[in-house]
Amino acid sequence: MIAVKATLLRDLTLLLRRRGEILNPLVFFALVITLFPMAISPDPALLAIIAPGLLWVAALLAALLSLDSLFRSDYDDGSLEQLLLAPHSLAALSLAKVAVHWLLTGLPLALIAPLLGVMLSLPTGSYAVLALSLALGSASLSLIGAIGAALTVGLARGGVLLSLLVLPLTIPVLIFGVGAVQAAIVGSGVAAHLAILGALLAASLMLAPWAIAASLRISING
Amino acid sequence: MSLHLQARGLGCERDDRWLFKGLDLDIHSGEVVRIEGPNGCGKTTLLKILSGQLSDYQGALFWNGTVMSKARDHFLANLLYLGHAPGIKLGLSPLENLAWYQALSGEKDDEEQRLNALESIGLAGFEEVPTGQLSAGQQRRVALARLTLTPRALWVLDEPFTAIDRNGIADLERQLVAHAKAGGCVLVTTHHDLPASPLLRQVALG
Amino acid sequence: MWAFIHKLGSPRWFYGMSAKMQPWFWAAAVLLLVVGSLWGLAFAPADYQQGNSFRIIYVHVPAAFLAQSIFIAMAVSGLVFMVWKIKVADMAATVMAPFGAVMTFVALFSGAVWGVPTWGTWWMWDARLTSMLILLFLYIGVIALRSAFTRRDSGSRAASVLTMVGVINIPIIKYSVDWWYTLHQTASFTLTSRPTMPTQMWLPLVIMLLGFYCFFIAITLMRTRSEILRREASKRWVQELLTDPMLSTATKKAR
Amino acid sequence: MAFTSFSDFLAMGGHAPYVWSAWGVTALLLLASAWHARLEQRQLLRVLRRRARRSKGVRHDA
Repeated sequence: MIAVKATLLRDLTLLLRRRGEILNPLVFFALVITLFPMAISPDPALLAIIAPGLLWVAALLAALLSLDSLFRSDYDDGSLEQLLLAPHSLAALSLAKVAVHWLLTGLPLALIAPLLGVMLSLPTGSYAVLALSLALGSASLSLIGAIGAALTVGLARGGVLLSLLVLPLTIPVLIFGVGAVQAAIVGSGVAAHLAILGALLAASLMLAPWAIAASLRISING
Repeated sequence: MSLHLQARGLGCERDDRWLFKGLDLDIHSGEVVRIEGPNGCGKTTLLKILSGQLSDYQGALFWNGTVMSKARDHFLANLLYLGHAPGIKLGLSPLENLAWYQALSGEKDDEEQRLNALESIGLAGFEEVPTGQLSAGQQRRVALARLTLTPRALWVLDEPFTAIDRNGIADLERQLVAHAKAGGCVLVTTHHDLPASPLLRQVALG
Repeated sequence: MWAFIHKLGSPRWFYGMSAKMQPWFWAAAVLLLVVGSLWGLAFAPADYQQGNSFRIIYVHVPAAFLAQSIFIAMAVSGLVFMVWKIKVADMAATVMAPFGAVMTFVALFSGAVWGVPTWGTWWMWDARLTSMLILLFLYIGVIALRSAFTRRDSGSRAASVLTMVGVINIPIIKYSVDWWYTLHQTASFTLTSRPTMPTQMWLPLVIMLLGFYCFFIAITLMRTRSEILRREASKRWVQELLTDPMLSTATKKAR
Repeated sequence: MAFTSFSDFLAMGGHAPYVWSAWGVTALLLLASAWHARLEQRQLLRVLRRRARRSKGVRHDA
């Protein structure tokens, strides 16, 4: 437990010292959202219809962008070997790393999403659900994405491959996340969607750490 | 406590090429075992297998007479591995790096010990400087401070002398021998010749 | 039981056994596919709603079934490989993946073509077609991951983990896509859901299904044999097989 | 028999392009897969046999 806490603290400290890396996904998120009205139409009525989907897809891509670096620096400087040789559960230790990724990527994305929602004229009443669904969903994304990051960490050009591996697996989260926001707009069935998002998160929490640990052991083999 | 790491018929095949085959190895308490051989003969791979990182090898490993897969927890609790890459975070200070290692090895959080370890390796005065600003040799020393920080019986060291100056090398050599004398065992690869000692044993690979 | 598993896992034993079984599966596949095709194309009655375009069902459904089954078979092979370190299982998984991707493509293509007379468009975000498209991406991911590793063994193990993660996800993806489709349903009916099918219609479908499965087994056996030779080329039994002309023809014919 | 004549069969009640293209692509890909598997096996055997003969020859010379 001490080791898990120390890993959590270490990664938080490291990332907080390099603020740029935390800001990049957020700026990317805002930038992508800015592109859509220019590419489609500035018409608020049209934007309001597609806003939930746009926000979710852009957030998904922003979270994915930062996944590649999740284990990369540990792999490069040899810390990953030490993590593997620690007399603790590797699943728990990698869960700590994923938690840091969510805290500094998924959660901030969820928090600024309502702001970008205003710019896309997202109907009122759905803002809280947007933030909540993104917070829940991005945690699952971090967990599933970490499997892909662990599988590709030993590869020289893992970035694009990582997206190819992870994006299909995130479709259920996307469907129910967008569904929750749309349900909030219509005004019905929000709880059911959030419950399913929670169930997906619980399932990922149970299974993903083992897959991440197994993948890291494979990647360290070179 | 007497320790015994045993390898029987160890072989490693990398994509249809045998790095080594049929290797028998015994490492006991009170020994410094140096693995030597030309570049690319599989020294690092052997150390990774012996430290339990790689699983795709032939043959069997025993720890104190028990098959490695059953003794893994006890083995890891006695192991200190230093790889090619030092495992040091450049964004953290030496003190913070050691704090993580202390927690990772399940030791009590003790700043006094960390300061002592850094001082003994010659890094007094650099405790709070970001490791990225230190020289390569100093960064390597941060990693080597773990030898004093965490008391572990079995040391597996891959090229520990890299980037270390002459004084540092002499100190480290003394430290290895002292560790073996105190009942620990050291497994080391290096291109640097270790001074003759009754405790030192050389194993040629390839 | 253990002896059997390890016997099955020995590449040499598998090489001999598959040589014996392979011709039967090829024969069965050809027979079933020819009978099923003739029956389905020429003798089965036309659908009262879709007319003759419904005959696409005889290639679309078997391909879709096979596409999903192959992914499950790959996951099972991956599990066997990871748990018991049986290399033949991984060799089989390696050769299954491209064929699975081809079957997924066949299901997608036939579904898209079927869509023209049925919905009047080449592509409809129908639940089945969407799931198939995602499955195709999963197949491509597994193939790409395996080939991205320079060490074959690491590639095998990484692909096994990814396949297992994928197979856990497939039902979830399928369920969520079905749910999403009912929410946004735009087409009046899905391609293959119909209340009752007369025997004359579904019997050829069963025959085609069996034929596709036999074809899959036959081609997997054949390509696994090649994969065994490729990976075990330096082993003594392969060398003996290759250099002894009597033995190599004998194994080819008699076994 | 669902059709009265062969040309009727080919026309597929006006759905000929769809039925025949779907079936055609399926048949083509199945045949291509089988052909590829066979070609792969033959080429591999040829290459491996040649290599085996060569290594045997070398051993005899030496």
